[in-house]
Amino acid sequence: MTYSASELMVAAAARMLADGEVTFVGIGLPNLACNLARRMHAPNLVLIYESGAVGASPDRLPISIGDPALVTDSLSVCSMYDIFNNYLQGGRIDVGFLQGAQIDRFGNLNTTVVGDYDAPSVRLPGSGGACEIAILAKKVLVIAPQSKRSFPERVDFVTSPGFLNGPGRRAVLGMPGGGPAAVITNLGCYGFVDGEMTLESLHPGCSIDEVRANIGWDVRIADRIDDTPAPTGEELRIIREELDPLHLYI
Amino acid sequence: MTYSASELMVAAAARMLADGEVTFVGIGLPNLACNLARRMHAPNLVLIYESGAVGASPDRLPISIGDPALVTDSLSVCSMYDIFNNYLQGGRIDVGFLQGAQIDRFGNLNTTVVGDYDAPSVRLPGSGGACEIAILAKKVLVIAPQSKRSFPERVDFVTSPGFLNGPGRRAVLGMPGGGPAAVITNLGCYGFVDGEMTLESLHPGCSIDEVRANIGWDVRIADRIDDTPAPTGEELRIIREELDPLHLYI
Amino acid sequence: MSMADAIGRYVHDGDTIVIEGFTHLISFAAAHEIIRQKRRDLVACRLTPDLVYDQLIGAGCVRKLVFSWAGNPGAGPLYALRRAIEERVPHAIEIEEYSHFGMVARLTAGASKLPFFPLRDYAGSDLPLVNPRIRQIECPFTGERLAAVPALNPDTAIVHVQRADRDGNAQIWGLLGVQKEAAFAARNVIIVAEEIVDEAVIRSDPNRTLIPGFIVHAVVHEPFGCHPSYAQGFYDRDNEFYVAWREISKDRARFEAYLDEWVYGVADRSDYAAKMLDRWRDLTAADRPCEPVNYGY
Amino acid sequence: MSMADAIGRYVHDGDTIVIEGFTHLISFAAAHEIIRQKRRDLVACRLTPDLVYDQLIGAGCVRKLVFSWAGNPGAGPLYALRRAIEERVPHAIEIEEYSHFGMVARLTAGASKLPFFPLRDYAGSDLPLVNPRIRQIECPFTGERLAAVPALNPDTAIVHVQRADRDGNAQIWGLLGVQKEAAFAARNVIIVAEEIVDEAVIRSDPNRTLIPGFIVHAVVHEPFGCHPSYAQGFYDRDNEFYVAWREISKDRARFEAYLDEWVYGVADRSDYAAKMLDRWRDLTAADRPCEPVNYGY
Repeated sequence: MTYSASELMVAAAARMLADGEVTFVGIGLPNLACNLARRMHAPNLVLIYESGAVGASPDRLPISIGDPALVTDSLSVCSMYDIFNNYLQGGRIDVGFLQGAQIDRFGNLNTTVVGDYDAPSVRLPGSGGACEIAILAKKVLVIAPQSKRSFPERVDFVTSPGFLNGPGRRAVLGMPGGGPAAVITNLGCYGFVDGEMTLESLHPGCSIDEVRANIGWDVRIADRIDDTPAPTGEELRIIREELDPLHLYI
Repeated sequence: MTYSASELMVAAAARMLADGEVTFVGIGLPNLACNLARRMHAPNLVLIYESGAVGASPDRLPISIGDPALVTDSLSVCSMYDIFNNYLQGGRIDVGFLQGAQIDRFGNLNTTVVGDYDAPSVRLPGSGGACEIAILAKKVLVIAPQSKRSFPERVDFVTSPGFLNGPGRRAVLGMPGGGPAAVITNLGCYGFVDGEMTLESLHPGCSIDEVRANIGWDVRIADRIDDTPAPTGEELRIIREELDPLHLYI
Repeated sequence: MSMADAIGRYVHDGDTIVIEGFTHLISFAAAHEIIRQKRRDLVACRLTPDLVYDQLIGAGCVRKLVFSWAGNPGAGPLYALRRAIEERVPHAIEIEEYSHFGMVARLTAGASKLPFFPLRDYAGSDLPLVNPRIRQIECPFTGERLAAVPALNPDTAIVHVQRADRDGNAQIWGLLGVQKEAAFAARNVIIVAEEIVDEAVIRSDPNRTLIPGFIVHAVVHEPFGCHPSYAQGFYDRDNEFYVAWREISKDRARFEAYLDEWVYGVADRSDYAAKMLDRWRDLTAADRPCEPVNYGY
Repeated sequence: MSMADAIGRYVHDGDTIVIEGFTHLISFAAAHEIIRQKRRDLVACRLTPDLVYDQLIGAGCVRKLVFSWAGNPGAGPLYALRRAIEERVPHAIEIEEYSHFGMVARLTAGASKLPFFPLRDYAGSDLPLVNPRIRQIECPFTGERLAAVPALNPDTAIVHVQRADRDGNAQIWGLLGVQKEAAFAARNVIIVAEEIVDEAVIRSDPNRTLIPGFIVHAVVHEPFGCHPSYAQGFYDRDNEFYVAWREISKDRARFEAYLDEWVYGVADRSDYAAKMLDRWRDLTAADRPCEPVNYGY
């Protein structure tokens, strides 16, 4: 069965979620991954959106994080004060999903500017809730298509800190969250060893050469590289028929 | 027409409230005074209870500050976070009513202990919201029956600061509210001059000697002493028939 | 879960507990079970100790009281508490005292895992002189000095609500007090519900949900569980009992007799409620439904 | 009060304004009136500038933008904003940038008249390097260093709500964003209501009231006043327009043409709504009433 890179990334991310975990969901692929996990192995996954919807149960694909479909039939809707103070800073979020225009060797993310802050070549949207999710969520999962440009050795601007300049730095700064746990790209899945992004699995048909050609530093590679399992027929059916029938993201 | 000291105190306090003022109401005589003012000259008085009821419109006399009658038909019910942070500290309260087991020359109030804090002769309830009302409300009105014991020169414990040890001290400490504006006793009404309690009117039938006999210091007396107007027939009718038909407080 | 199991599992000797509810929704059912299970050395925190902690203190469960207003609302002092403070009966207790704003701030900090909360309070008051945990902090922008109080993070918070589903997604209306903050601040949360409803009822009005089920450890169904406190829309406050408590608590023997009859003498809350059936009927709330809102899109 | 009068009275050149609403309940009606009245040099604050501030910026109303996420949700960048930052068209604007938590904290402080708010944030991020108003504070109990942001107290906050009475007692359901904080933080408050209801409707469900009328300065009745944003229970978000905005805002001429037709070319919101009547009908919400609750006692 053929599938797109996006579909594989969604399936791979979904499998990283354990049942009962409380996840801070973003729009797009993270939303698909969370909802896929709920329908597969994690029916008790709790979905929280920074807009204030807790235990959302959307009956259409949400286009924005503030979609009314996330409110209707959710378990709770609260203020953004509550979301950021009591849920996120309160240590109630197990998993935060982040994306980024740039991610570097230590899992730092940039969604602020390409180039110089005061005279940017591209002005990006900024942090939103990403900075605090990176600092406070127990772990962070990143989904991002891979290229030399978007995976530089050092990001132009640290919007959302990963492991900063290496192991131990988060602890020195007293950051409550555990930092990035995995990066899922169109080529493979990475974990973090000593705070450094480390290739752990290759997607079917992808090679280490391809990985090296699309990353901005001499990337660390685990001793044992697994094959990322391909999405199953059931996973693809759910993604295509139930979650994103208009194929907006896949 | 005869009336009790409590009825006079209620009527006198009610007249001190201007239409449209936002008042932090206590149970008992303050509650009667606010509701009397609403029915007389101040229909737009906003009644707020520290329990969270805003714009309450009770259809029975509330026995406690958390009476369900304060909720039914109120304009808004909010959390105590909101009451203390956004309403009181937010500078939205024009008038706060306080009572006290002791009040002193500078309008400091004690509702904590009689005697030594660690070995009190009488343990009183404590601050509740009184400390912050005294600090933050734009002005404070005090209703208290007068005696040498309850009006000492210096309170045993400052639960709720008035003018502390004299004029200017509130400003030095950066206290946002204006402090006590009036004290209404069973004998007369006091204002504050240079931060010091000053007799301004005597209730009908009361004398300056009686005032002096029931206060713990050489009390300051205004150049001109008015007679506190007696409650009118209409005021008494409202208090007795509408507000406190069971005569719990009057 | 039964109240006996919930208290057995989540309230231990020496624990710091919060049973919240400002006049409204006070879980007397939980307090009575704590007394029945003879818990000792509790650090009992609450803005208004009220009859509920007067009973815990008089029954000898409490080592330390953390509070901001200790009276019987509208009916005088709490005599069991005064006996403990003034006469060390049944034993001495420690007290740690704030104002309401301070207690609200402590739970607000606790809920959001801030170590402290800043507030414009206590200037000129003697409270900081007797409580060294009321401190000061300087604003890094204006240089102003503000008060600061430390976070309160109880081992267990007990919150009575009008309705909850089986997972503990809990809805409250009427006075909200500091229940949300208490629940988020606690390590364990016991939800006691007047009514257990279908999840669909909760989902029909998500803005009404104060506490999400995933932070809840035990859900107890306990109708009439607040009496003599009240539950808006279910039953009124038993003001007569509050007044009667004055005489009961004043006299140590009458206090003991009360516990014997209404706490030790009943197996659980449903037993209590059955014994109190006529009173429950008298207190039953009138019907004042809200105007519904539309959550469609 | 008409929107023209409300903006005329409470939004002046140079003012600091907040039009809040997180995706939900964004008052485009107010923004369009500000553009029509040609306000200049505004300090425009909002978590998500969204199309609403992209329009204000492109129309030349804004001197400075204070924000935390500047994009077209689900549909790319805000091009008028990017033109201002990258090409100084129509003129340069200053920016002051936080994260969402930082903006929430700033308004929370503003609402309660604290000069700052503490939060566990920004450690390791470059944001404090480019924004000197993100500072640090030390906990007086634990010695931990936390971030601190200054209060935000706008001259005027504009909040769209689903229903309000004539005095401005305002009720919101669905996403609540930071509207309560924005209103309490502001010197002047404009409430824009989808529906003006009898005071009795408000009083039937007091827990739903987010903003009390006594802090409100103007009440404007403006049905369909959020379009292309949405009002839960009234009409859906116009996602197609959000996508279309990408191409409109990308091209300065098309941007101007849009303003000419939909802002300058209409007298007010009712004119706009009449012109958009079919779309309004298509977006009308389905019926999903909540389970009512009982406020009786």
